[in-house]
Amino acid sequence: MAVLTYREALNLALREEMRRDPRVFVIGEEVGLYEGAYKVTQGLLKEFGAQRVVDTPIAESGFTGVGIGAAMVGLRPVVEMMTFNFALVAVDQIVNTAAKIHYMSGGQYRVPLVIRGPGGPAAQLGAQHSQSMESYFYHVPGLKVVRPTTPMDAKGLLKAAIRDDNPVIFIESETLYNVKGEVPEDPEFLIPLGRAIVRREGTDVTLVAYMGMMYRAMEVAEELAPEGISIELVDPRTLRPMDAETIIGSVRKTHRAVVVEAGAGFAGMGSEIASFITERAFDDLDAPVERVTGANAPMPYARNLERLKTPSKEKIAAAVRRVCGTNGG
Amino acid sequence: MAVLTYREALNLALREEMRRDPRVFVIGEEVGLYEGAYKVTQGLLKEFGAQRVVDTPIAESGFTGVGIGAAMVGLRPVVEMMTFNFALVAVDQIVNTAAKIHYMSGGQYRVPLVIRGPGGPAAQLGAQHSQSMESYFYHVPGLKVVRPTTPMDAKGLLKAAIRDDNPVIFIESETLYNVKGEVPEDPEFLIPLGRAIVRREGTDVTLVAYMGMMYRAMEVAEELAPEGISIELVDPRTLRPMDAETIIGSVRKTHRAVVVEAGAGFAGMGSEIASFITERAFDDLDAPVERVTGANAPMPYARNLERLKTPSKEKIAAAVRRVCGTNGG
Amino acid sequence: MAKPVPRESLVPGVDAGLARRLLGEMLLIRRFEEKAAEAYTLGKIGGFLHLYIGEEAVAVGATSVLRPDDFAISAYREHGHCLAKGADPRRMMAELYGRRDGLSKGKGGSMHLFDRSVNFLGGHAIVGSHLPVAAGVGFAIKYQGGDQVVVCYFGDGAVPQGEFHESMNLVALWKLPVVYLCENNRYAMGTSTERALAQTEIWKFGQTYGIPSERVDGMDVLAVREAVGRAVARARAASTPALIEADTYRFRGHSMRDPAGAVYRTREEVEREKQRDPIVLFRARVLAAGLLAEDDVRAIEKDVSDRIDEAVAFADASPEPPAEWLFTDIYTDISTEA
Amino acid sequence: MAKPVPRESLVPGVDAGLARRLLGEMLLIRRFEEKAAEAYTLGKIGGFLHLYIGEEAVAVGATSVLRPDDFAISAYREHGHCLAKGADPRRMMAELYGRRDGLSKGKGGSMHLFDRSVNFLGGHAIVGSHLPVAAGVGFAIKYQGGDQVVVCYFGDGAVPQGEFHESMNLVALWKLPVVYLCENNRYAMGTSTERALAQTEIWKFGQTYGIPSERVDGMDVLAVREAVGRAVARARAASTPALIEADTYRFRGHSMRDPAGAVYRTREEVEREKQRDPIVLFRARVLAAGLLAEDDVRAIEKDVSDRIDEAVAFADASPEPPAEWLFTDIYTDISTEA
Ligand SMILES: Cc1ncc(C[n+]2csc(CCOP(=O)(O)OP(=O)(O)O)c2C)c(N)n1
Ligand SMILES: Cc1ncc(C[n+]2csc(CCOP(=O)(O)OP(=O)(O)O)c2C)c(N)n1
Ligand SMILES: [Mg+2]
Ligand SMILES: [Mg+2]
Repeated sequence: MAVLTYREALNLALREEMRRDPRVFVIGEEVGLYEGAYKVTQGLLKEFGAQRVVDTPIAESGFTGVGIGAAMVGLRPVVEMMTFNFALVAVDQIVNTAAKIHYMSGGQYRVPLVIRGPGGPAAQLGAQHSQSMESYFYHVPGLKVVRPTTPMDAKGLLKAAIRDDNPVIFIESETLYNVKGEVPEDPEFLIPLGRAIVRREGTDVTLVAYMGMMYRAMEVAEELAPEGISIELVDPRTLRPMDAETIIGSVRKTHRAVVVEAGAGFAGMGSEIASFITERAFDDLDAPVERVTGANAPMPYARNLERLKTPSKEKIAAAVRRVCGTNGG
Repeated sequence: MAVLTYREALNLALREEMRRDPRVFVIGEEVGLYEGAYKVTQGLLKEFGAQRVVDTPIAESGFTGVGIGAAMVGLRPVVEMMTFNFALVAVDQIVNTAAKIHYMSGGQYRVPLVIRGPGGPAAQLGAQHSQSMESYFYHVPGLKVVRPTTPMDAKGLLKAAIRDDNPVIFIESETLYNVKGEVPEDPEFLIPLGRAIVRREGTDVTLVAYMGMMYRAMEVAEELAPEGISIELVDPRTLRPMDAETIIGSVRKTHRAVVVEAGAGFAGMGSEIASFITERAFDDLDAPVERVTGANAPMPYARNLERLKTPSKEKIAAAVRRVCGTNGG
Repeated sequence: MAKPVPRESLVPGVDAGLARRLLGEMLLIRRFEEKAAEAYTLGKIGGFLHLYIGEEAVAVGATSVLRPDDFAISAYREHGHCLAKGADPRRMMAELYGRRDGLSKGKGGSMHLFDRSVNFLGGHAIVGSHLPVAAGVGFAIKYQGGDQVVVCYFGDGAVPQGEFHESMNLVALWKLPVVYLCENNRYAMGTSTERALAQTEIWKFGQTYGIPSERVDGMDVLAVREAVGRAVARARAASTPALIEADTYRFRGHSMRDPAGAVYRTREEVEREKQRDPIVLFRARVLAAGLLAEDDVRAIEKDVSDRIDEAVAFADASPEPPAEWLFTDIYTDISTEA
Repeated sequence: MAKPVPRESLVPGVDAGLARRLLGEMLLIRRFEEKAAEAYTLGKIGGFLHLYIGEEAVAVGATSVLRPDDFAISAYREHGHCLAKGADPRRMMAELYGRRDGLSKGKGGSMHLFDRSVNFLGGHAIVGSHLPVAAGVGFAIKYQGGDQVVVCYFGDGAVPQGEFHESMNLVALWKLPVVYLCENNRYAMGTSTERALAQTEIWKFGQTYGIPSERVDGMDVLAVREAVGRAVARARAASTPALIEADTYRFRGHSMRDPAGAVYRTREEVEREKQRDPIVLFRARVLAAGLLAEDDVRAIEKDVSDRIDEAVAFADASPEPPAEWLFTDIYTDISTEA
């Protein structure tokens, strides 16, 4: 194991897969000469050359389409969205073309494509640059959607995504790029898509979270332990396909669940997770599943308002106490 | 009251609002000379002229942006999407511009814009032309999202949408355009956005549905009545803002709920509705809320597969029986 | 950047074999679609059905200069392009019927024909969306060091869409072997090019990007063959993209739901354009040139008609796809609801 | 379709008042941003901060031919455009600080400046997205029978985006009074125009659509004034759109997070371009022409510097927005979480 930043883990995954498979190439804005707006592709141009590390004009729909076409005829493109906010101009390509070619062609064509880049709340970037973007994708049959929380996951899941024969939406986070963690050096280390992970065992309540919210949840778990509340932390890692079994399994044990999500709560990922928990573990539940979500507002620029937009530790802790019945609520 | 088709009701709403307010204009592909791909704008060019009934090239992002700009400086555009499937190429304009201008400008600018057109399952139009499109919009703060089920709603809600000062996504249905129903002739008949309606009173179970699924639910309600199951039908009408109160009120009475949705179920509208019912009426519920949703698959072309994609009456009835405990399930 | 190519009255460089092939393929497309229209009326085909009748010379002329390992991609009016590329009419008709033996197992339908065995990349129904995809195919060819080309058919209606511009820029900037072939039939549904484009000479858009661009008579199968031939040769040799505007016309409505199309164009215009019927013209030319005899033409007609009858019989006999197939082919590795 | 306008060495048609105004406004923008950069370093401004330093002649020259009731709209490098249009530097600085008295109550930030009182329509940070919005403003002007115009500023980086093309086509097709003003500073972040565009002479794109198009020296405030003046006059009189490419350069990095910008351009290039500093050049010209004296210039400098100090003091004194404002201005009629 090496200790790497999340950014370095992604970079290593790209490097290893590009070394292993000449069909893999990287394409997007500023990925080459500039080495990535967030430096995830640092050093790739030097190692692999301009044919495999392709700088593009600002034309997300165009170069996403290029990725799809290239994938249809045998390459394995990794398209970088400088941030996923900009993927909205390419959403038609992703939803109507990438996600549907395999089905519409009756299985004749495959689209082994990864679209990756940061998404989610950033630091004072305002309404257009600081959005939780997964909601545009996880509803769509034909797409896989990954949200890797740790450096280890970043590496293992990105490598699995690149080897996957389906279009994979891989959404990182600006605020996690500098997070450090242990990362296996084995170039065959993969984390299969579609498997959740229990990050912390506990007995009283299952807390489901990913990305920045998982880190916040970890702190809450530590802080509430002295109060005698034992929190089990489950990270779905892949939002589609969703590993409902692992989450349900945890809830059957703890009998309580809180789902945390950075994005706006109305009809977000938390709605789905809360729904399937309730449906499938209704008789095991001692309290209704609670959702703690981002405010239903665009992201404001002002620092104080921005802070209010995303779930705080206090809010998460309050929800945990409520489902545990230790606080009137 | 006149008996009109859903299409005629929409047409009348447009006509009345255009007569009332010279700032209202209609813009989109084939809305003028061709009188609408689905004839919703029939006769408008003749009555209001080419300045107010504007045919566009195929450039959804472009003409949606035109609508936004015009709305910012005082007009009240009604943008037609020939079908909402094509709105995906304009989703950035809708989400990043229309929905956020009011907030980002601190309330200085308003975007009184309606984007309307059919969406949802159509008849053998395949994967790219037959999708439930509301999921791209109802998650977005700043947008209002309407799905009008009946001719009366079509008229009253469209008029309210046009008079609303916010961007409103108004998704009709190809399969409902010929449905007939009573429609008030009063040109001041409006149905406020954000209010659900109880379409049928019942005592045993609340069935939440809209559009084609509401019609299917009505049949199920009739068919199960002889079995002694009394179904209350609630139609949200506006998905954002959602009238949770009316739905919760019904569930508190019936103690059971089934949510029906035509679109793919994973993280769909039904997830949100099931979630808030469970959260807010947990102690009133005698059974977990059931979701009956479209299959998690792209829409297939073949008639038999297409039929399987969308919830059947049998599936809805089975869910109702399950929550009522009249059928082992 | 050549001027419109003048119509020729002779058939230089065409031998009897080629004449037979070009005529046969155009006829195959025409008869296939006439039968499809019938089947639509009988309710055997559902959804939208967009006929290519009148435009056959474009697909046939263009494909005649392609190798089997070259690629083609199109929009939703693609029966002609798919047949010309070599797809089996039986499996195509079965697809239109939504049957198990269709090219896409009945899941795609008329607008989404794909045939991997002949490098036909679909059948795309969001206007403009397949233009960047074609650029990606060109990118892959160059990346892999191949000498194939990809022909991308699209309508005049795609030109005002942003992806047209993005694609032109990318293929020109990166020098990709993509031949963009615009079938300018003067209407996008009911909107004439005059009402949609500030510049109606579509080939001129290519010039700004430095893309070799020209206009060609799309009713003349040999003229199309020559123009596309030039473009394909350049693309194969030097990875040079091209934009070709084929001046053509659809004789039918936009789809079977717009049979007359009389609101946005006059009956006289349609009748006048029908005088340019590419099949009638080409048949007359090869007969006049003595390349084929009346008997040869009859034999071709007979052969085509037999193949189409077979296609219809095949489609009729093919069962519906099994229910489980709703959930297959969503992912390559998961075949239950996910 | 004019040729690039040659640089002039005199100041014909400029009186002392105008010279004072143009110089003062360019200086105001320059000093505003220098202070903003300082505040950013101090952590008083967060997020992205994109400086316009070096490009001031474009905003000032263009705005100098506009009426107050004309409109302007821009991307995220818009401090200059917003100030030139007449916004209060105090409220602008407060917005950058994220404070209650900011133009957008602190909710917008540097990338999303809006000022309705001076018809400044924002502040849009999705590259290319505001070009169609500008077309809509032009549409509304024409619809209402007004004679205003809208100037739409955008970077070279927006040109390869599809919405550039869609917008050019729509304004040309419908003849809308929109002046598209491309600030070609040769880079989109680290990507030079050569690496992004098959056609680097951006003004030429306008020609295909029949839009009067020209290139102008964007470091020469009078040249910009003249070119935009011509375009605005045409737009006002005959609703004619325009595409103007201003040849300019950003002296700083793309944003405060890219301070050097040395990977993608050389130090020599930056130094050479700094010789074209529009403020230095214009000051020298008006002094040489005897329009202003050194004392006048000093007085202008002093006045500007006072106004900026005031702006900073104002921003510093303004409180954070109250917590409830998270939920206001999402909708016009609902001010709780919905
Ligand atoms: C993005 C998008 N907008 C609208 C439509 C609806 N539509 C289908 S075909 C068509 C006309 C296209 O015309 P053209 O490209 O000229 O092709 P033709 O039908 O003439 O072959 C339109 C508007 C669509 N499929 N996709
Ligand atoms: C659609 C989109 N893609 C990418 C970005 C990220 N981005 C922000 S600014 C920029 C460069 C734009 O360059 P240009 O238009 O030339 O403006 P300049 O910064 O030179 O003023 C990029 C790529 C974005 N904001 N929007
Ligand atoms: Mg056409
Ligand atoms: Mg630039």
